[in-house]
Amino acid sequence: MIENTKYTNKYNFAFIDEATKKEIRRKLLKAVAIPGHQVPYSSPEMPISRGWGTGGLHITLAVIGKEDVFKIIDQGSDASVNACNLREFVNGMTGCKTTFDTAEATLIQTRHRITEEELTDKQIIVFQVPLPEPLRMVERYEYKTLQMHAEADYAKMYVSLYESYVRHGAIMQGAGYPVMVNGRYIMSPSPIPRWDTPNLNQAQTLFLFGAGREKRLYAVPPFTDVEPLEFEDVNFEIEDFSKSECYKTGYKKAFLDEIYSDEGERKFVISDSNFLDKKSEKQETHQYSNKYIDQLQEYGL
Amino acid sequence: MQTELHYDTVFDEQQHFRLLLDSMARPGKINTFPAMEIMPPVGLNQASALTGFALLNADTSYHIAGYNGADIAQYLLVNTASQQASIDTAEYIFLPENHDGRGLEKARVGTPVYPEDSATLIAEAELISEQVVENSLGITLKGPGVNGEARVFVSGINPALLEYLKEQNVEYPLGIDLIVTDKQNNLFCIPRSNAFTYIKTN
Amino acid sequence: MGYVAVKGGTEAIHNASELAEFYRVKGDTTPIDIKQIRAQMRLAIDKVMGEGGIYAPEYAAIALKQAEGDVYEAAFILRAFRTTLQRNYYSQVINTREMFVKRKISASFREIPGGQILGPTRDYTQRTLDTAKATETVIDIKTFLDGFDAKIDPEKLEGISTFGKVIDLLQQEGLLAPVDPTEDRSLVDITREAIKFPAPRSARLQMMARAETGGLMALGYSSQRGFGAVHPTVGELRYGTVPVRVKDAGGRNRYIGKIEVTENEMITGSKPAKKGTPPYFTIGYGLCFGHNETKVICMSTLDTAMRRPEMGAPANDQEFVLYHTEGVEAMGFTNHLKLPHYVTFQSSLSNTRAAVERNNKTNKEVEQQMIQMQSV
Amino acid sequence: MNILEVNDLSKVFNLHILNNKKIEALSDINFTMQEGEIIGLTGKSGSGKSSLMKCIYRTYLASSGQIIYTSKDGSLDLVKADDHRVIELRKTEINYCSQFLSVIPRVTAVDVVCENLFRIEKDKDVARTKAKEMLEELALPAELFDAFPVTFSGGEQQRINVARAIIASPRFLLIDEPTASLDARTKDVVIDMILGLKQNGTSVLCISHDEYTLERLCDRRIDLQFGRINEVEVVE
Amino acid sequence: MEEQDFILCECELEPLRDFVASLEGNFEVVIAKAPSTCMTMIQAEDSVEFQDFYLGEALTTECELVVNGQRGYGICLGDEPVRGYCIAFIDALTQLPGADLKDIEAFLTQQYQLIKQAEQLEYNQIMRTRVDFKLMEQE
Amino acid sequence: MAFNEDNWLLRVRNLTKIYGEPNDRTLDLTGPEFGSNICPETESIVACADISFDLYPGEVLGIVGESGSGKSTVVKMLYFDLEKTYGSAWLKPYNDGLLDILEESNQRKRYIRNTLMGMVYQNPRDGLNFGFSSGGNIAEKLIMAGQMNVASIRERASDLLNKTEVPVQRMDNRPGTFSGGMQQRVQISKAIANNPPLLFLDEVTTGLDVSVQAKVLDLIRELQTDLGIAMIVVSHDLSVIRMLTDRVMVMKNGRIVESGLTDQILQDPQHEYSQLLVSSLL
Repeated sequence: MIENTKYTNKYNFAFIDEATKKEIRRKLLKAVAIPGHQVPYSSPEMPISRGWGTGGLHITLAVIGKEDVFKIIDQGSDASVNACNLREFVNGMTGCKTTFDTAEATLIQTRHRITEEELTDKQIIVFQVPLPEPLRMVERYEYKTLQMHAEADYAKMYVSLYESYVRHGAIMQGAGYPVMVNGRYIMSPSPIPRWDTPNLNQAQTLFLFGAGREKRLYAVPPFTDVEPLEFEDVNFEIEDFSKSECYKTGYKKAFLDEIYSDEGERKFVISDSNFLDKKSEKQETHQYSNKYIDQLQEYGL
Repeated sequence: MQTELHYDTVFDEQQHFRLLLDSMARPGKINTFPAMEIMPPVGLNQASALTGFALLNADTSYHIAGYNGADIAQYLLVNTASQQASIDTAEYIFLPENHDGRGLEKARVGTPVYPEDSATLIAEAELISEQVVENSLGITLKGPGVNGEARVFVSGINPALLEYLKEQNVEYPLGIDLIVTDKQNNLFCIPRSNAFTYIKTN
Repeated sequence: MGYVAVKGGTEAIHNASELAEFYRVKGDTTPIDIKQIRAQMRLAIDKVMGEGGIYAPEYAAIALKQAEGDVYEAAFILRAFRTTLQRNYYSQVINTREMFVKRKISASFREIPGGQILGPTRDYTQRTLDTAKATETVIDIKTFLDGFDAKIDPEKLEGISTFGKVIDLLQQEGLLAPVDPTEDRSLVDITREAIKFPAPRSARLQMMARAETGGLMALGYSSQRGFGAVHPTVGELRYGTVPVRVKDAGGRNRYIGKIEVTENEMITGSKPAKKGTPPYFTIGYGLCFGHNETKVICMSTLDTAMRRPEMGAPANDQEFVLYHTEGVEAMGFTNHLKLPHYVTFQSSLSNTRAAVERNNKTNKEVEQQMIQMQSV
Repeated sequence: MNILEVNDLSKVFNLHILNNKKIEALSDINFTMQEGEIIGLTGKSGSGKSSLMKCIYRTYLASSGQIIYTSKDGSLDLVKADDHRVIELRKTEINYCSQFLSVIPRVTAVDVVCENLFRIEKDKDVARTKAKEMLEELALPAELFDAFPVTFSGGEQQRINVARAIIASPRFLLIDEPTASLDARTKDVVIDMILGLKQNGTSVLCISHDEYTLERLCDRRIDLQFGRINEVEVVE
Repeated sequence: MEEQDFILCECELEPLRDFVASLEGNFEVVIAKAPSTCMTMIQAEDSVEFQDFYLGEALTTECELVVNGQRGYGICLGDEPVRGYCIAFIDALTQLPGADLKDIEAFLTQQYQLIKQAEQLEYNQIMRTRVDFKLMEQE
Repeated sequence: MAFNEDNWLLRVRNLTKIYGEPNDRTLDLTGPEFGSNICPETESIVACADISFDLYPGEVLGIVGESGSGKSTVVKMLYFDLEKTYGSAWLKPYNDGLLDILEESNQRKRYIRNTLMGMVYQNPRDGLNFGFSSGGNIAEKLIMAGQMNVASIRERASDLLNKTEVPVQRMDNRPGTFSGGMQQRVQISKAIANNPPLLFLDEVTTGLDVSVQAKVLDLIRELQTDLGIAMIVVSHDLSVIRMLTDRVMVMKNGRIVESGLTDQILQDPQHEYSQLLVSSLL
């Protein structure tokens, strides 16, 4: 007679069963072949709440191998509680090495930021996407937004930018600024700040996006045109930090978090925690360059 | 027909998928599958078999066009549990060396709403190389994933197949994606997003 | 210092879950046995299984214990558990006509084949708080069970039978609407591929079978109250067990056990689709794991409602119904608002500051102009 | 050159809604008209003058016969011509001026007059100036220029109507009672204007009961009786 | 087949385990696939239009044994490794050419009676909740 | 400027819309002679059948008939709001009139309707997006035609609003805050934003106060003379037809019973139904 092994379930490597991993992988290849197009996928349940990075996890777990060095950030920070939780989960389910060091990582999962350091062609970055449909703000029904993408029917989207400009004197879209990918699909870059958006353009790195709750994944291959939506005379602009600097390092050329001290004093600090560490320790870093940041440079920043 | 015993469905699959992903994301980039102790039937090269292992399972279907021998179909069935299907319904279509692409006009190209609902071709070649090789086609690629222009040299691939591919990809985003494999376990990809030209070398 | 990440995140989350565990067990009480939960929290288990989309009563009990009785959380744990297991079998279609019936009622007829069998229901109990439950002992339970068993004379047992269905009678009489040949009858699996709209009925029924009961109730109720005008009658509500059969690796049919399900057929008088067509009855169908009558009643109401998108109420809109009754997703997303959003917020802050500044400037200009005009 | 050649024209109204009652309005109409000629149509009321004019303009569909019109681009039978062709001719060559102004609400007198001219003269101010000059000649009080003709008296409306018909110098003008309800002075102005058109080559078919007008205008007269031509009289 | 599976799935675990344990020693048992859990997708259909749909999955245990060269499969609902093993064992045994099935038949008959007895008692308790309209009207 | 038969703008042949499942006899068993457009055998509804006509540049065609006669169906199919059942249509400025526009892909149809056509619906909500400002609505149409400069978009929008007598200072307000007549003017501005050669008007004055009606009709007349736009005007109101159109088609039970010059149809109608229509309305 065998031993009663009841209640002794072992989890598969990378948690997700192999059939589902394969499905996600097949969809990823298609997503890469059609940049910016949202591919529906099964989106299995994870032991993490829907809306807390399940889509990112699906992709990470479908892609990750034993040799990968994994980094995860939330709002730019390695130490954010949700990032910590997911890091432990991925580590627990794969045994992969984890790191805070952007340069060391081979696979990075992120919520709401791209690292300040430029990623290389040896790295893959996976975005957690809460709302993958950029057209949702102009059309609430999915069957209609699907049709709009199918026909590249994007005038409404531009009208919403026009309306924002007319009402407020500027395009008020904050994070997650919609972009046109490869001249064909309008895509939500996930709620990254506008500061990060230009870094998607003609990058060296493969960008993968997962929206678990909405069951969509999509991709931007390296060296792909990614252009923020704008008009000829009303342009996309990045966040204005011209009057601020990191209170710890005095550095200006990075996305800054605004913080209030216990005394209510307003200060700024570099949002990317690993970059902040490196700057504090005066280590060498290789940042992204793009025309918007370069413009700041001209202001003497 | 026996199941391959030296293939790890968890780790080999993952590693091979990563190579496929890298090649699909960087059209024209040549990757090489590590040598494996698998024994595909005569006619099917290792790299095509491994590509099949990495992507196929019971939820998918495949078609083999122009190979001679039912044992290839059987081999894929036994090792992946994927279902054989006609060319107009299959998600993966395996082609031998020098296949002229005939019949492939029926392959799925997706719909405007779901362009990903389309076939992937896994076509075998004699040799894929970064340098000119004998009797090869020099293929120049342009588009997403390519920094400027990429070029690969392939022998054992039929220009008619490439013509056919162009034809099917005219109405982007509808189209099919191509994975080319060779006898040395090399592979590279031409996704539908890329435009390409080719010339006969020598 | 607000939400700036400190490298204490990892430790804090560990301590937080430890603290949660402390609150579960503090006070030094006896651990609740899984068997006890299964038996005494039967309906909670059924809800967890239904919404978790997995029939596994013991595991549902564990999840419920682990989640301190939070049914949403427990269902969620089961859903995640499901992801780790291969699906190796598809059952043959279960046949509710061979149900071992534990409860069977119809609101449309006084008498039905086999009679109205009330079964285990609290519908007709007075909902007075039974404080005796506070002091219940093992002896009390034994006394009850002995007395209960004694009510049956083992010499005069009625033979077990299965019962005909009310709707079969209506069907034979030709009162039910014929199948709409244009309806999409494909069988899809929404756990294997994302649902696509318009969704075939198979996808809608599957989504609802694992939807959150409260969400289904809210929308089903809205439809009954007049938003979309479905005025249904319960044709037949059943609860009981049905056998499950699969093919084994050798290709033979095998019985593998039985599952409890609740089933409801809801009859709705339909307006004729075309002139000259009789006003057939339409049937809305509901079926779920375990014993959950609210769920199947609302499911069958919404099944009918979603087949009439032209009515235009929320309950008639499949995208609205199916997306918003998906409990695990709804819970996750509503709770994700607790996560830090300071980067996104910073992005809006930058815009809003600039806009307010522009506005102040324009106001100042207008003010200036006013002053100038007045001075003229 | 003949601008118009009417052969064996007849018109029968078939009134389905009055038990298929048939009313014969015209029969055996034959006449020709030279380019630049002015022909007066006379006859008692009900003799078929307006019906004939409307058949030529295609407001009525002739029952049989031919109406050969020689346009700038060649000849065609107005009885059978394609609608599109007729519309084109109406916009470029043929103008019809009925007895009554068909009222257009909320358009000023000047703009009503200009309607046909706007098609040729894209500068609206130039067109309006021309219209005002014409209305001045026709002695329409200047304060009415920018008023809406709906409220005008019969005589005032008549002036608008005539001005409107002739301002764009049509090649072929069909005009019904151009001088009725006008004072003697204005009558002369209108007659002079029509004669002015003739100078420029316009052919005119004109219905009138006014002997003075007929005498001053017409090269020939055609008298109708019970829908048939009674007499063709050449005016010396 | 159906009846045998039914009995083995529904009977008490303890007597089943003891029974199989008592037989095991006489045979060469090779575990081809140790008992493990997986999922069974439950297919259902609506009762009027017979529209197929997926109701949800059920936790399932599967086990594959080779007994004296004869393959046997055990499948049952739940996380039940021992029961899965026992079903597979008996499945193999009952297919083994020339096997003596007397003991098995006796065991199955005995268990069947126990299951049926319990079921019938439950059924009769349930039938006590049937509403009797005839009685009502006589009152 | 000589008349040229090959110079048509829109050519429509056998345009047919049937709801439900027709059979071979459906078309033979419906129409004015049966007084019904419901097929007695299949219950399918013939909304309109065998509609053929040509429209020349600058010409205004009226479609008149009682409600349910199928007149709106015709324009809705041509504007791609409804799928045709049978039939073809060619538009000269699109590919020199060589391609049947009803067979084109959705994407091409969208291009055609945004650059070569305009539509004014009876209900402004069908033609305007009430979530956008009136300027935004016009912007939508301009953007679809590739205009991507906000300053020029706003300039063009104010020109259009000026032309249609909508106060330009209300350009950034949403149409929901406008009167019905003004909403209709905004809709017209939007419809003609890209100077289309062809404009559809579907019962545009129905439901408006008489004085407002007159203003809208004037506006349309002005557009005709100023821009030379060809139009198809659908109306049950003969006075609207008389005022606006050159030609008219009379429809009943889904069929054209008569067509001709507008004054001819109004003064010398040939078909029994046209005579009835004219006599009851004049």
